[in-house]
Amino acid sequence: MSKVNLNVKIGNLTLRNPIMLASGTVGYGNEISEFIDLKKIGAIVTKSISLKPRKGNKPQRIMETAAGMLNAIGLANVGIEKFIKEKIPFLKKHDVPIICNIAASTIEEYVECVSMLEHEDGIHAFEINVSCPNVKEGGLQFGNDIKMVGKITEKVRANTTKPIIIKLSPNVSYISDFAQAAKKEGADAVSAINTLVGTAFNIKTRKPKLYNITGGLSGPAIKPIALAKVFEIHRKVDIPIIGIGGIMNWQDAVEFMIAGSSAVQLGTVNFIDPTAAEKVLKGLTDYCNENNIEQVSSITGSYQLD
Amino acid sequence: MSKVNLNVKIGNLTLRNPIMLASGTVGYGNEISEFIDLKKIGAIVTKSISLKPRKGNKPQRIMETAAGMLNAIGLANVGIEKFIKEKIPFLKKHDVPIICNIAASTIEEYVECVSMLEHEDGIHAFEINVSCPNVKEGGLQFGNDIKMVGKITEKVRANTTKPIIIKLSPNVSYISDFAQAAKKEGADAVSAINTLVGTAFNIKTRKPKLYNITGGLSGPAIKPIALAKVFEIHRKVDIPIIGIGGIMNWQDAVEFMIAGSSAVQLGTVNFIDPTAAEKVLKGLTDYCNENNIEQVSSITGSYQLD
Amino acid sequence: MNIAENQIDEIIELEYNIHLFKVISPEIARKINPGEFLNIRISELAIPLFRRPFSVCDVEDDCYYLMFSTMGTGTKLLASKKPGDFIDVLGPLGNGFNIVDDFDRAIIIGGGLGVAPFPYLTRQLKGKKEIISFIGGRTKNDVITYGLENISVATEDGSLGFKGNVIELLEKELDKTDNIKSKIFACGPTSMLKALKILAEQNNIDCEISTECTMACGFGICQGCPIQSSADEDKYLLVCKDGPVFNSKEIIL
Amino acid sequence: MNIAENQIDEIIELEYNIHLFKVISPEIARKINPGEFLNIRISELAIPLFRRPFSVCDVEDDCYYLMFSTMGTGTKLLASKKPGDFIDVLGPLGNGFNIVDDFDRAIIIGGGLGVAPFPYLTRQLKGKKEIISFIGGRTKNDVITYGLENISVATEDGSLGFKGNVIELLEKELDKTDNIKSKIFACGPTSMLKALKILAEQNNIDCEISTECTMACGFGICQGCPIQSSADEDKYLLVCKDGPVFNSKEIIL
Ligand SMILES: Cc1cc2nc3c(=O)[nH]c(=O)nc-3n(C[C@H](O)[C@H](O)[C@H](O)COP(=O)(O)OP(=O)(O)OC[C@H]3O[C@@H](n4cnc5c(N)ncnc54)[C@H](O)[C@@H]3O)c2cc1C
Ligand SMILES: Cc1cc2nc3c(=O)[nH]c(=O)nc-3n(C[C@H](O)[C@H](O)[C@H](O)COP(=O)(O)OP(=O)(O)OC[C@H]3O[C@@H](n4cnc5c(N)ncnc54)[C@H](O)[C@@H]3O)c2cc1C
Ligand SMILES: Cc1cc2nc3c(=O)[nH]c(=O)nc-3n(C[C@H](O)[C@H](O)[C@H](O)COP(=O)(O)O)c2cc1C
Ligand SMILES: Cc1cc2nc3c(=O)[nH]c(=O)nc-3n(C[C@H](O)[C@H](O)[C@H](O)COP(=O)(O)O)c2cc1C
Ligand code: FES
Ligand code: FES
Repeated sequence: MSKVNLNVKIGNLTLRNPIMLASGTVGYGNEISEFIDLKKIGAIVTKSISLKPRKGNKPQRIMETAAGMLNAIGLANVGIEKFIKEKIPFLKKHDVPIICNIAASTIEEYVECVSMLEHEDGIHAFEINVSCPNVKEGGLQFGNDIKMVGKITEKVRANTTKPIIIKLSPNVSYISDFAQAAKKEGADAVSAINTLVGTAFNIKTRKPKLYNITGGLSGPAIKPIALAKVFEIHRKVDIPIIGIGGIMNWQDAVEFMIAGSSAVQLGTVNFIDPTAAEKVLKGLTDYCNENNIEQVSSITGSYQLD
Repeated sequence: MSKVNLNVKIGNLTLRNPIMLASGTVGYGNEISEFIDLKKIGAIVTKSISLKPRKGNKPQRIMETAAGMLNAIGLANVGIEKFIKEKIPFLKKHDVPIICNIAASTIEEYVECVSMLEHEDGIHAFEINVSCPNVKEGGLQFGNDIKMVGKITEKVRANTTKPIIIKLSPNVSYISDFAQAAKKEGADAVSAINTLVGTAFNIKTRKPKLYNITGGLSGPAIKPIALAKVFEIHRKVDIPIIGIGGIMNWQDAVEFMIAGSSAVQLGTVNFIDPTAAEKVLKGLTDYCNENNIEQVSSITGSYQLD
Repeated sequence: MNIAENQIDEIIELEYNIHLFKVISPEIARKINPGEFLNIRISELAIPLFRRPFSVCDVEDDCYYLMFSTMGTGTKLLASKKPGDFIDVLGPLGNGFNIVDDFDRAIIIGGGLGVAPFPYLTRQLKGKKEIISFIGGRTKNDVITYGLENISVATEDGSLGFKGNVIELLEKELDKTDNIKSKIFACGPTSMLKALKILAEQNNIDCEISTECTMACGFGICQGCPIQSSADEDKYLLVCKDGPVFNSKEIIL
Repeated sequence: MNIAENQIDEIIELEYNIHLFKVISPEIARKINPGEFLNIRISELAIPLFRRPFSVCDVEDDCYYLMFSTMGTGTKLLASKKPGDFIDVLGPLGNGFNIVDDFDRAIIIGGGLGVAPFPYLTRQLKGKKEIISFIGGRTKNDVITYGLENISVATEDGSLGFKGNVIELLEKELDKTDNIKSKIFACGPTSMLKALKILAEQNNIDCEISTECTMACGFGICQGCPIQSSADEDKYLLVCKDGPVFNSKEIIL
């Protein structure tokens, strides 16, 4: 059986394989490292880091929906200083590329965060979260405003030489327009998708089930939507795409690559099966071997529309 | 036990109860009338009618997803003439208010359809479908263009005295802006939501699973998203809302009403359980009785945000 | 058509992981005809969301039989049911085989699990018409002969009977046929039905085929199961309502 | 913590629809402490999506016990399992009760199914400490006394024991207590825990409570289970990782 080349290039970033762990779904890698060997994973994307620590929203923060979940964590995180001091050293030990996801409520804050991390050699790339649906400032105000997405990209680009990935909101009419804006301003790649805005009410109390009222929908329920967004970007914009949304197994990962993803991220599945990433990687490798695929990257965008 | 008043007013339209059957999920009422007593239902919304008959898309037209389905029927319908001649007489026999859903690829076509039906006394209202994701012309080009939605509403309004309901696309950043545009041009109500754009690929053949490539996602998977859209419109725009999306049982119907819906439509559930509408109506009535709710309409928008 | 909870009376395990459910329902047993089907809701939860269609395999007194193997989520869950459990059944649905026609010999053709409707058809024809059955599969493990009569077998790998596909076998046998008025009843993979349609029409034999496709509703309201009409280019027929059994001349495969 | 398929050895049905599963796992039986929990994936399908958390109810040799009643989708599916079936178990998780402290009397307080962790705690304390158990429920059908010792009962409708809630009962009994150094171990509805927290702190009794909330991961990666720290206004603790057992002074309910 021939050896598959699992490397993927995402702009200037080369990863040993296309399986990444999504922001906010593995914290800073600590707990999940008891279940999987981080050395084998393509990259780990940190929980969104903001300049100052954030306590996050009050409970109820999460709930289950049909084949999905709503979350309104509210970007709870330790803040950038503690991240540098405490979290990076741990991750460096594990020999896994770290992509630092950054959230902010002003352009200046994004820039400041990036600048503070620019010389941290443990950080391989930035994923700029312009699309968190669960915070009052920044979040969707940014993610749904194409000019703002362009401007954030431009300013971040001006302040780092590391690869930049813009994480796009799916809560828009044409996500490819946003990918185009990101590309134009120098982004190396886009991640698609973040969660979709959703809500739920308790019919006894008539109160929202989440303290934040609305939350972000993730999990298998959103997979068809995420695939359509990835496909739309792939058809319209020439930029590497990291596919995210409802991936539960290797078949889903392959489907996202066929639809146009250069790499994929696993999110919600980590909560259900923290060993999923290794299983997906094995399944993908076997798929390549069985189908005589020498370069995993050749699957990207290989859809057949006749 | 007190008798609940189930009547709801949707602009100029009064319905005996808020449970309606959604467009495209019960054809023209024929088959479903073998399972439920149409006399008991609030209203039936016809499959989208277009000026000329449409054959619809080639198969594969439907597929199952996690707690949802993708469809790309492509507005297969008998065309307006045959609808008038063959379908209206049947529905009139059943004593159920008919809301005629209209799809078109030009503004003129909408106007022509409405004019042809204006004097059909069997038709109680029009639902204007500006949001079908599965056709090349019209569909999302309209539904995602706020000016177009305004213009269509304006022209239709000028040509009918019957109530007009605009069926909105969820594939937009802020659905309330579209509701506002519809209201401004004289719509009596909005329906939310139509299906979300989704897709799926066969990982063996790498072909799309649907002939149309993308389809519309419906069913329980989309319920949280639909609820958030209804809630957004209710908070921002003063217009009656007909809630749609993933309703499977009476609890879901109540949740949609709490979130801001004056009435609801059942879609995908009709395929799984064609008796669902009667069950939902019974459950809703019992809920009112048990909670001493005298007017079902008082549930609308009764969320408690403290 | 009707919706009801039907109780499973008995489960019979055939060779090669084929399950046979004997289900109690005097209503369905009385009404259903060979080639018609039932649409079964396998779980109360939203996965699997759609009902799953199954042919009536046979009828005996107040019971009907279902025959299936595990393909995916739905059939796996169904296979975990026990005697005494209830299943949520919608039916009878669709149009079955037309056996009141004027013919003297029934040629039954089944590929793989496509044999499912034929035990019941065989029961109804037995003693009235001559029956010949041609059963095909990839290997001998795909050949199901339960409830059939006068069987010739074809396997693609030659592990049982004729080596080749079942239509090639039929063609070989057809050359020898006499003047007895025959009618073909077939069910199986679309590739098989396509080849058969050509053969039947070339030889001018009346041919009814049972088609398959993904279904949501099973009774004509979702428009999810179109099949091209050969009479009218602008028209799709619905597999669930106009079929699943069609005369081969009615449709384009 | 670890993920494994554990086999159900035996199922015991207690009164009032309480199920007791005896599950084989030498690893978990060896490692787990009273108050710790297991997060169980009940179906391979995406409904229910989340694992469901259950306290370890007891441990015997190579087996542990789970105690539950059917609340919704997950517990209903779990209740349909049979001896011999496997369940997908993640654990042991969380921090349990601290019993190495200096105390002589354990006051155990359980409301409804909140008694679940206490058979195991009782087993570990028996013979070493004095044990008094106060068990409450809405009616007598909610009172579960399995595996407990020295029990006083309170029901809100008075159908068994003291009429009132279990904290009122405790308060009444506390007045009578002597100078024996006591520690409270409690689990039950949040309203009960709130009242208890006040009572314990007023009476200066050390008090550990096991809290409950919706969980996705159960091991600290989703941040879905925050509970307010009383030491630091800007800090949430995580029920799954820092708890589920907390000293009542650590948290604000
Ligand atoms: C009118 C009609 C009558 C039928 N009668 C029978 C019957 O009597 N016995 C029986 O076993 N089946 C019958 N089928 C097929 C049966 O409905 C499917 O096997 C079933 O829906 C599969 O459900 P699942 O959830 O197990 O598989 P899914 O999870 O839906 O699919 C799993 C995999 O199997 C493939 N698959 C699904 N259905 C088929 C199929 N029909 N043929 C080949 N591959 C398939 C899918 O593409 C997928 O790869 C009939 C179908 C129709 C339309
Ligand atoms: C650390 C921890 C330990 C636990 N130990 C046990 C145990 O040993 N035995 C046991 O039976 N349960 C225990 N639980 C609770 C158990 O996890 C829930 O009962 C279970 O998740 C319900 O799942 P479901 O799918 O059946 O219900 P769902 O479908 O999730 O919920 C159905 C209904 O029940 C309500 N509900 C859900 N959970 C609870 C609850 N805990 N209390 C009151 N109402 C609820 C929901 O609001 C909903 O209305 C524990 C929970 C935690 C956090
Ligand atoms: C609990 C939770 C927390 C999340 N936090 C973040 C976050 O901090 N930053 C971010 O960019 N995305 C965050 N996400 C979004 C995920 O990274 C991912 O885009 C989304 O969940 C869709 O993927 P999935 O369906 O595989 O979960 C979070 C998702 C969940 C479920
Ligand atoms: C098979 C199918 C066909 C549909 N056809 C139409 C249509 O012709 N016109 C329309 O406005 N909506 C159509 N819809 C959308 C539904 O009316 C409804 O808005 C959507 O399915 C969401 O509701 P649900 O989740 O309850 O199905 C269709 C939906 C399905 C599933
Ligand atoms: S399956 Fe719904 S119309 Fe045929
Ligand atoms: S349940 Fe995930 S962090 Fe506690």
